[in-house]
Amino acid sequence: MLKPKHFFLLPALLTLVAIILFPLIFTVRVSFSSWDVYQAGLDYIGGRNYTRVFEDTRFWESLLRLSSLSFITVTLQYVIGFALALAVWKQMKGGRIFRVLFLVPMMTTPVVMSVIWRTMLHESLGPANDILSAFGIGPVPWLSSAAGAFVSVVIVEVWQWTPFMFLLLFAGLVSLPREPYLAAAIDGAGPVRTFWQVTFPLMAPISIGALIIRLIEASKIMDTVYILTSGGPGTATETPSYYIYIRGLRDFQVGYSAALSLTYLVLMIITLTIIAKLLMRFLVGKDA
Amino acid sequence: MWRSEAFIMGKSRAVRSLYHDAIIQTWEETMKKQFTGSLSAIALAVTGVLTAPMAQAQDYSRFGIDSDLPGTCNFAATDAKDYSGRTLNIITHAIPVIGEPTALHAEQFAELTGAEVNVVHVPFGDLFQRIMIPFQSGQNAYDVLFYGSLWIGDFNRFLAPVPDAFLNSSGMSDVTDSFKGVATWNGQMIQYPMDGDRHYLKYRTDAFENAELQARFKDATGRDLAVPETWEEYNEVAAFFSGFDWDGDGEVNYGSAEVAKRDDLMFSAFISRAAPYAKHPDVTGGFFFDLETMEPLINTPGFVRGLELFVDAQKSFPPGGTNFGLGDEIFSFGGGQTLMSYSWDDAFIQAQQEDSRIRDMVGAAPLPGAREVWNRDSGQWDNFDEPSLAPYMTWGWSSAVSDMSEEKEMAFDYLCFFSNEANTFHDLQIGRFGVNPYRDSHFDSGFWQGLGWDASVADSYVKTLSEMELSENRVYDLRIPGVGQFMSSMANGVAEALAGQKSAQDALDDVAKEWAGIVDRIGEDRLRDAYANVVRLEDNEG
Amino acid sequence: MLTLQNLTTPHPKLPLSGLDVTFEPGKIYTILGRTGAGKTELLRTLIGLDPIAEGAVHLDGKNLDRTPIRARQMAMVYQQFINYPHLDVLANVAFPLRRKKVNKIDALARAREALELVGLAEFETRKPSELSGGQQQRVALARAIVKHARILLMDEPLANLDYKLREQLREEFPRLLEKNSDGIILYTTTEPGEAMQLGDELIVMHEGRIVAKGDPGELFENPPSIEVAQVISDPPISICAGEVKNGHLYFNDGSAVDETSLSLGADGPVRIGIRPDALTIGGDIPAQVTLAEFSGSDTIVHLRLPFGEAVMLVDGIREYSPGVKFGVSLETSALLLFSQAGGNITERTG
Amino acid sequence: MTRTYNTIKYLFLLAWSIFVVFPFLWALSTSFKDANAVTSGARYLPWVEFEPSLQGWQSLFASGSRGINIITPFFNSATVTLLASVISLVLGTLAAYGLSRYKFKLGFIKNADITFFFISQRIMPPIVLAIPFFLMLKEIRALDTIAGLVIVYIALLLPIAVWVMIDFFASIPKELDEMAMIDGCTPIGAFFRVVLPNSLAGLVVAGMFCLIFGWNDFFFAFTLTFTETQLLPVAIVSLNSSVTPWWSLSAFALISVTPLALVAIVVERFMSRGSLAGAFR
Repeated sequence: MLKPKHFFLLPALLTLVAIILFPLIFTVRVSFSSWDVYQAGLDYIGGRNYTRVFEDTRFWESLLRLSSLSFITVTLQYVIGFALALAVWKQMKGGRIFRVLFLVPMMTTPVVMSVIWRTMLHESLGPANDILSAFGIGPVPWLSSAAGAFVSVVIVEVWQWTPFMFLLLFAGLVSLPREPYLAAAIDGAGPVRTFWQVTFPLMAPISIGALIIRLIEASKIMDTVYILTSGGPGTATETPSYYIYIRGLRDFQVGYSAALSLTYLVLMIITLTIIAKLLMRFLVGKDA
Repeated sequence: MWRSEAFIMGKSRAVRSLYHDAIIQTWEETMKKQFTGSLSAIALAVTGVLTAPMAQAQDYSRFGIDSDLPGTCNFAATDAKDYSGRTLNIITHAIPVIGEPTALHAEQFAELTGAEVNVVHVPFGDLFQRIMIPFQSGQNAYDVLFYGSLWIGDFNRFLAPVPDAFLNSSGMSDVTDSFKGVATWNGQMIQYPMDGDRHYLKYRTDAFENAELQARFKDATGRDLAVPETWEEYNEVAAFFSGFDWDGDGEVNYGSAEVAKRDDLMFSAFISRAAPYAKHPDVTGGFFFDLETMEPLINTPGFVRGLELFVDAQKSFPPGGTNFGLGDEIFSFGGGQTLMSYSWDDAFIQAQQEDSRIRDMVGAAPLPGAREVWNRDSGQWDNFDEPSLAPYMTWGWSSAVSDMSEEKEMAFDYLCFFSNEANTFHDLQIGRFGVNPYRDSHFDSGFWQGLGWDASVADSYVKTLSEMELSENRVYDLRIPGVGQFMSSMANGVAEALAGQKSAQDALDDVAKEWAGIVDRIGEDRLRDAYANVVRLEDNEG
Repeated sequence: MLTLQNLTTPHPKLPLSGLDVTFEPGKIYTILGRTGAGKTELLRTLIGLDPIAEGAVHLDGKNLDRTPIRARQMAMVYQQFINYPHLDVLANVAFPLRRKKVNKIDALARAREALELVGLAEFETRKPSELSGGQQQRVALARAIVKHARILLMDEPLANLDYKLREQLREEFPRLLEKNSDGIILYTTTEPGEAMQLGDELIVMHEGRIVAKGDPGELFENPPSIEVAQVISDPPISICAGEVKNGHLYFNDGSAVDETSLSLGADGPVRIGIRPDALTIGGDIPAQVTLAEFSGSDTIVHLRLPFGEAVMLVDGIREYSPGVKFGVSLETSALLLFSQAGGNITERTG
Repeated sequence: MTRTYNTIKYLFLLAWSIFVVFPFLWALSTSFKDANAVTSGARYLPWVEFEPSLQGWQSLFASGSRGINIITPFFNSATVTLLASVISLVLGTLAAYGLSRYKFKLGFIKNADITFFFISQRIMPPIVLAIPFFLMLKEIRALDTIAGLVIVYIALLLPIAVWVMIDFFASIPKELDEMAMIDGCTPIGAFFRVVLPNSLAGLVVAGMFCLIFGWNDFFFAFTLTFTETQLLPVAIVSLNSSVTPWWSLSAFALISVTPLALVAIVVERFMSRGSLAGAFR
């Protein structure tokens, strides 16, 4: 029976299912086929693609790389975003300009901004090394060493997405209730203690939401890697989605890339669920 | 005779801004005047008889050409066709390389024939999938395709053969044999040649001819400074010229700019480097594979040697050089940062731009060769007194018409128009267009001197290119199904070696393993059939 | 007439269990109980916001289970000040009328009237967020009464107001509710005083059940059980253990209660209820202050007595530091006796 | 103490601002360069350090072969993004409201699972869906059309709208909609008459995210169109030939950021008013 609640949920749910169902089923089906550049078709080759995934060290290495990459970038984004939000939280001179400014990087097209960053990090023509050389540093091998490339990707990701954290955390801060702060002030708590005892716990729910969403988005990291480093040097910055892209669209191994994707999807869902639960436990102190 | 590119471009820009208004007024009149003429031309076109119509005193200079030249698909002949109300969809490379001439000639074609021509520009890295997805799913997306000729192994099933009328066209008969070979699959021409590409060595003549530097080089190495003839020499010269400001412009210079970024055509840089060591003039039956067994040869000593030298060359790269894409390489050499570079014409042409700081300070030479070449028949290194060269006819741009197209006739007309005599000569002059010599008439030093090049530069350029045409030891791309997989696997192995993650031998051993896997998946016989096409070209049987 | 039959709800934490009660028009029912006793749940179930597991709600004999909320002819005032933030005060009050298709002019006129009644006439163009808490609650009240609903539900409407406003609004209630006097008014509160003052009839709830229903004064005088006794008085009645032995009442420290107005039953343990005003300062029962707090103009002193803990009500604001000792006396005629099970066994002679 | 704290704070803000702004300034400078200015090392000031050229900007507004004309792609992008965002916002808001106010149960599937289903759509890397989407749009003849892209973008944006709005509705006391129902609204009426008008802040944020992710998507716009329906990011890569045109890309970066920078100003308004996370606290 159709109730009002169905009126709310069903349009979106059915729309999404309608759009996503075919691609999803297709992907599952194609992952059991040998669809490749030389032959498009849904033959059945059993789990061969999955066996291959299992043996594909390049894929598993990219997963490991992704976990450190996303952990580092998201943590940095969170810490910096939080610090920025705290800094412009209270009424201050020029606060508006700062706040608008801090939002802008998020609004830019990653593909295009990565190109700009690439020009900035260009080791002989870009300003990054030019400016550092004024301090007697460098030339830093931004994109041609494994560590440099990793750091470059982190820098660009932090630049692009810290605004996201900033936005959510600032919005959260502004809406915090006043009473706990009065209580803390009465208790004579200093700013540091107030932060840890009042602000941080109150911000826990919004922090979790922001962290999870950023983790989801960061795990798909692709544009930045594609433009900045093409996964290199060697495979030093290759992430799973970039690897799937190479297998799927560059090599055109449609079947195999579907198997890679589904493996990746399952792993991500499991990992993110666990992370969400852990975050809940650490930040809120209860189970999700 | 030929004016400098900048002059012509300057003129064409001015003309362009004027002609837009003028054209609209005159167009209708022209249409009316030529109505009867057009009709007969259509009749001719429809019956498939493609002859140059009577030379009319028509002025086509508004299109940025000096004058219409005789030829099957010249402006007058195209003008005579009427495709109004019909649409041509074209996919091509990004602007400007190939993309700009595609769009330019599409505009002209639309104006001349009344067709609606849509052009989409795609960066190289994604061109393959943009063409392949519609092919595989049976979607008629594009009529005309511009792409890397190496993909013929994957695309051949989806392409329309070039009709006889076009095979006999004036432009086609002038195409060199090797580029006709590039366009041919199983004896049938299915690509429409419109570009000729190859790798060759570019170097700074001002450095090589500098007496002080020559002396210093001699002191340091005990050898006379000369344009390198082997890759060992290349590395040695490059290393010497790295890290100091030898051209006195205040910026530190380096020895070598190479395409070393994994997914950015680095595979062809590696093949250029490895070819002379791995391609033995007396050994037939396959360069990448043993045609009989379809065993990968990618980890044989010749390739390993090539990779070791590639790894070694990194010390002469400018900062960031190990992550250089083609664009960076062009900027680096064309901008005067490095002594040598080897890849397509772009860097050379960039250096020869009129406003370039190093104009006429560059020379072209064949790619270095090897004095030791691996002979896989005998399983040992053979010594050569004169370095053995193995010119790599690295993939050039090619064009084709989709077999699904419902406008094949118009599509071929467009391609024929694209490469008509006037257009080709116009396009060759503009470096950024990326259209490079591919017809016998293009190998003429006078033509390039007409662009304002020094005679010596033009001579070395033409000589280098035409010698490649004559070589009997050429290497072609791996034009077989799944070439993308093979090349990306190889590029990945090379990148790992370059990054020091693996030794050259280990990296290539792993590539060979992957290649064997790909052969298994795609099917040995299917690949052998395709590869035979390549081997025939390499063994000069094609 | 609103009848609940064996009303039981599936609420995971505070289910109502087996409520049987009838409410009659023209009366104000005050529902008294501690937080968590199920008062809010009762109102929410009546109005249809929370589901019913068993039993039924009948209005004039008609089962309401199929009646959507909007058609139940009920109005509600929440403990939180719920108004529509995007509407101004006048539009807020007119909102329910407009939903009932009353034409705009009439609706606004009636809304103004209601605002007049609650004393907010001059604020009609403000947004609720621009009003004080008390004013916001007056708006909510105006919106509830403007409908002339058959049933008006008020869920601790004063709980979130400070003392003064609470007093003020409470005194106004009879006047404000006059218009609804032909309907049923259910009014929940945790404050016995409020319940006594406003209610025509008092219902005491405890842990999802109705534990008493009746005349407020009577229930106060003679609470039927410990549960009722504890909520019906503020500060609450203290309960101490005791024993009846040989016709005499003893506290568990052995001290005897010499009171003839109580008739005692059989020997055995009993529980003795001490009203807060039964204790007065000055006497020979040694007492030690454990806590003193102010409630309005009174002081509530928590004492440790030889026979247990008890609460004493002292007029006026007085400072008593914890630990202070003094003697108190006990007005034994006001004692209540309960059985071990909690039933009231107080019998008075004469 | 406070002085030091303030100094540190302003230094931090300043440092971050420079970090944020620098790429734009660099892009601004680069957009006026040509190949010569680019290849002669890092140069910052036009006229002083290099001779400015309009090449980059011209290539974005030139027609046909001389560059790309980004006017049409700009409007295509705007149309697709706006349509997809509005539809996603409408559907997503309704769904989020349903999920935040009602309990759904279908077998073992409960609210949290449905919410997760929505959000999990964002976990899938877009590459995976390129070919299936292509085939799907081919079937419904929506390849290379605005409509086709809108359909795909809805799948991309709907999860974002749902996620933001669920959080937002959680901050609106449910008593508000109950009150509306008591006051005579149907459940649906309560949503439209009372909840929605008080959700502007949430809608702004959700809308902003939809616009950002829609406007900046490159991948689908790229794979699912041929020649007719070019979107902005796809148009710009038309210029990314073997020579990366630093100048055109820089000019483009500045153009493409403008519309959304205006969004940033709007969002900041709401953000500072404290009305984003909890309009009622």
